[in-house]
Amino acid sequence: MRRLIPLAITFVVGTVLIVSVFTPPLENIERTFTLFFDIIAVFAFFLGGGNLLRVHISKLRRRKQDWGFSVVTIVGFLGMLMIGLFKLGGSGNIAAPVDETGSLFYIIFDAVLVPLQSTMYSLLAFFVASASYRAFRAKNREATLLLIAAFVILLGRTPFGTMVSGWIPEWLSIAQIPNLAIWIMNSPNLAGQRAILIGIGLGVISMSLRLILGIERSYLGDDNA
Amino acid sequence: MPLTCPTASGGSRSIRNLKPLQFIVCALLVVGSLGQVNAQSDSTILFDSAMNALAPVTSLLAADHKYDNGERIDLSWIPSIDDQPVNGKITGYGVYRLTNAGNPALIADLPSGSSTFSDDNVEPGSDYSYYIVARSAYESAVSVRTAPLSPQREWLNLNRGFLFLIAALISAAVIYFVQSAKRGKKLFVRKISGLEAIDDAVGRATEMGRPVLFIPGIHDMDDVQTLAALTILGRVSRTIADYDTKIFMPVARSLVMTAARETIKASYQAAGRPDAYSDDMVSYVTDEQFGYVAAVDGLMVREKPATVFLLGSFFAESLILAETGNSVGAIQIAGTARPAQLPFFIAACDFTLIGEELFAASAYLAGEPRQLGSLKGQDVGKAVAMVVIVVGALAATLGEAWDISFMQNIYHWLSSVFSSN
Amino acid sequence: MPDLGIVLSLLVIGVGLLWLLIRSLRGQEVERRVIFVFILVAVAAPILFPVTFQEHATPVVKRLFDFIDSLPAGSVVLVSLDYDPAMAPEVQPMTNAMSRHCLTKGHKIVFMGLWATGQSILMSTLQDIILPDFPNIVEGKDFVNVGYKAGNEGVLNVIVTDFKKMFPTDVNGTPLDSTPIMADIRSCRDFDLILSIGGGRPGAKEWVLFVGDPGNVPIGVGVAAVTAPQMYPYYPQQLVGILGGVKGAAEYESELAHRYPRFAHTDQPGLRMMGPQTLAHVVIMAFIVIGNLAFFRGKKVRRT
Amino acid sequence: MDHFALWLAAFFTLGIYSFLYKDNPWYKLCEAIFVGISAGYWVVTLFWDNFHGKFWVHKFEDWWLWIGAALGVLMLMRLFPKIGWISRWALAFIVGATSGLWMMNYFSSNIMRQVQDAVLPLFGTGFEASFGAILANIVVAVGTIAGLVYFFFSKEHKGVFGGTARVGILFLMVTFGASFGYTVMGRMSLLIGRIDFLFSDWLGLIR
Repeated sequence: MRRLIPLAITFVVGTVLIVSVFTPPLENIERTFTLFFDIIAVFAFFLGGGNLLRVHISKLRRRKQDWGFSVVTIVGFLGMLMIGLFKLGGSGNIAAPVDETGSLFYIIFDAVLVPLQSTMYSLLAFFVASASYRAFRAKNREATLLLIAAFVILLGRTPFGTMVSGWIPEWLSIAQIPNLAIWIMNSPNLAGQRAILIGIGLGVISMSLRLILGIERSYLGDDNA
Repeated sequence: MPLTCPTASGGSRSIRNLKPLQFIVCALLVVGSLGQVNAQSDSTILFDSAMNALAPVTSLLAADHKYDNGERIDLSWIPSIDDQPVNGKITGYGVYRLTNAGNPALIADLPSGSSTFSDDNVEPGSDYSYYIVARSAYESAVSVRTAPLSPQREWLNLNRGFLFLIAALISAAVIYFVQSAKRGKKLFVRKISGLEAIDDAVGRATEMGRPVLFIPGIHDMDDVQTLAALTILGRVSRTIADYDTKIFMPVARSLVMTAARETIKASYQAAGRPDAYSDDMVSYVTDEQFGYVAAVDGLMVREKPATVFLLGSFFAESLILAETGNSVGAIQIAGTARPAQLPFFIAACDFTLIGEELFAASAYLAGEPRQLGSLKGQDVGKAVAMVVIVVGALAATLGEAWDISFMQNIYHWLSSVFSSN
Repeated sequence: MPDLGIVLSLLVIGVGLLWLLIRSLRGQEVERRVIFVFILVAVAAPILFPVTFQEHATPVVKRLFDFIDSLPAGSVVLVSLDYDPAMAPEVQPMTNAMSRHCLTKGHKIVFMGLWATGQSILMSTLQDIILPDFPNIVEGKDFVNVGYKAGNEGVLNVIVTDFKKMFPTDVNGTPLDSTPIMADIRSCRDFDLILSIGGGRPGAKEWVLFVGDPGNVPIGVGVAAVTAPQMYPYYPQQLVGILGGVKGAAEYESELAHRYPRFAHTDQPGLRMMGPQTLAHVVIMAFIVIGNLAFFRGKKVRRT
Repeated sequence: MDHFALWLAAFFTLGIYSFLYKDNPWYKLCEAIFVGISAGYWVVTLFWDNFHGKFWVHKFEDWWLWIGAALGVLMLMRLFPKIGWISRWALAFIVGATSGLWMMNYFSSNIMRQVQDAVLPLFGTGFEASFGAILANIVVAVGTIAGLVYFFFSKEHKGVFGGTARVGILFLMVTFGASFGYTVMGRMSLLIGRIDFLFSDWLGLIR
């Protein structure tokens, strides 16, 4: 029973959603189920947030290495929670959206989260460089093509692309680096993307069917027995 | 939709592109064609418009919106001929509705130039009748009323017939091969090197006495890629349980945390070591994309995992995570169905599951006939897609280049079949 | 002084790369942190000591430039700023350059935005760019700012047939019907050109699908580099032109400065950012070359 | 206040960048603040948007929303080990909904749409296409087919089939190389933005 009911739920819910695509009276069920999901996610947050607190409090209790930082996390989490749930330090209007401009919640978001987000994001610039240094080596045929394509595009995005290939005559303008870069983006790149997208579509269909039909049930605690 | 004018060649062209003389001819043609459509009611008013009175809209049609839940009626009409882009008199149109032959009510104000309207505030079982009032600055002109109409609820959306047929075909292929594999038919599945490497990668972590790190992407359970990651987690954690390796799994969503715990616990039970499982293997960090990345980067540097799995839905963080993992010397197996992030995984990881391979992975790892059968079903879908592309492109090329109508028909038919979605 | 600075930084980078090359050829791998330092210097130096490179407008940019240039004076252009402060460094230069171009040609501009987080940008664009450069233009007559409306694609769906239904007044509360620019504008179809600048959703793609195609209005877009490849399929049928990333902005700026010398000395953030951008690209390409030389060298050594 | 925010932003920016050298207490502090505050931010946002906005406000007129809430409560049963297994019902609902929903979505956008786009006249109508366009069309068609062949699972990559699959992987490699090269530029602008902030807004070195 413990296994049968979840499998039945998955089967029924999945089938209804597939059928709804072809049945106008069921069209809105997709929206309803998405709403359910959003509501379940809020409840799940008790588990997630609770886990976050538990992990850091136990670090603090046992005075594990770096427990001081756990205090910072706990204070930050609970502080933000209080400010947001009780709408502290805003216009005092309880009906106003929690993130209205000028509210304490918004100010903290702006002063703390925005710089942290954009800096973390900008780390990519460094990692893009280190990855290309390591990965773009002509080890074999595949790697060589990867390298050449990346190099042409890189060159095409700088003024040097025009400089290096400016001598190529007009009738062979396709070979000028900036044009070549655009051609690669629009032709072989498009072909590769399309093959990947079609493959993904088929992969999703097959996996969804396995889940809905209960062939794949590893997530339910059944090792395909 | 721009106002169009029938032309001698049978096509129609936008009224804006017409020269004055053409315009007069066009206007006459419109009048003529209207006369044919709606001769009894409108002809007098129409010809009056050549003098001074404001012309109403003509050919007003109300039709049930096809293949819906009976919630919509579509109206279409030919705008008043006083509705011109240059020096037009019309300022706008009012749409009036009578419900069950009651009093008329204004339901919409439309700008000049409009020629269609969808009323989606109707319900099956009631009758609706419409008329339209064309307004100028000084006067207004009322159109004829449409006959009472009740919107229909359809149970099947036939517009999506081909979508249904093709989906059914592919699904049937998957189910057929699952069944035939179940009956013992042997199936060949090619090697997927990223998946072959999993055992070694976990073994390596065991030997080195270092943990395995599993990242299931940053999306919630409402993304299929997260589901794929969890099905793979089911297989990987089984190996981990057998080898008695340590796994840790920071996640960005509470629901994923719950599901992952369930999955790992089940694997440990199946391996006969339920006591070795602990909820601490999976922990929630934060929903915030880069906050999560900051924490995982820190964890990687401090815990130095021997093996890192990056499977699921990734965005900009893909490369940040993969490069940090690389810097601590971990073997990395990555996979995502987000084409924009694949290049970064290819560049920075040891093995990458490209798109479809991510979804096929758990079936492949299970090695069980029924699961492998579904992979073969998927290949049927690929074959269908390839045949359609080849046949379609050939037909299109021959048809359009040499003007062969038979080929053109095939091309247009295929196009229409695949646009039904 | 700036010249000396940039020469010095280039020298540092050049000598550093040479040192790396020699090391690599001897078979020593380069540490990640060294690469990080190079990137930092390559980006920071040209910001401190600005360098600009010559830019030539590529056809996708040139076509948009020429289109704006050939519109008769008095044409009405809708400029939609669909981005937030985080994305602004990349696309704000496009807004500046194209707005300047339009106003110089005597076109009228209607500014709007689809992003809640971009409202402050609309204001600052007007305060910092329009007013200082064009002291003689009059609000309501030469430009109007209708602000932001919530609803994403929904907004577009409405304004394609009725602009004033969504935007009855400008940001100051002045009814649009009373402004000379908007008197004759009923819907998006009445604009002579629509420019959408942004890089996320809703943005350029939605403008094409919800306004450009159904309304048959010419549309030009300026988008972040990451989004640009997705826009190419719409060019040239559905789009007049595309400015992609900082490079697109830089090309437009240089074309503008070339045709209208009065702009040669205004701030050109696109061209300014091309310096660090280009240098970083060159450094990355140099790393790729060095990596490969070292790799082949290593292979040869192993073989002999 | 503005001044404080400026210094705070600079403090965070440099703290995160310090990680590039190595892990250190400054980074750990930034990380702890980031995790704590952002997790709080998300609980609050989820609470107001999803719980309050989508459930609480409509709790009387839309009775079926209570089903969602009930499933949410089932999820919480995990907290009680004895009846923890009930939470699987909610999980099963989510798995079913996600697979059902996305199966058809992916089918129409990834398969139908892409196949439709791939079917086109290679030479244009009446040979009107330019040489470059024809070449591009052929390359796209061949590349798509070869790429699909690479993904075949149930056939060994041998002979002609294997050759085509190898061509397919070459196309994929060009795709990945090109996308990588293209994004480098956008990534650099982010760093330029941060450094610009440090130099001009914070230190005031430029203008």
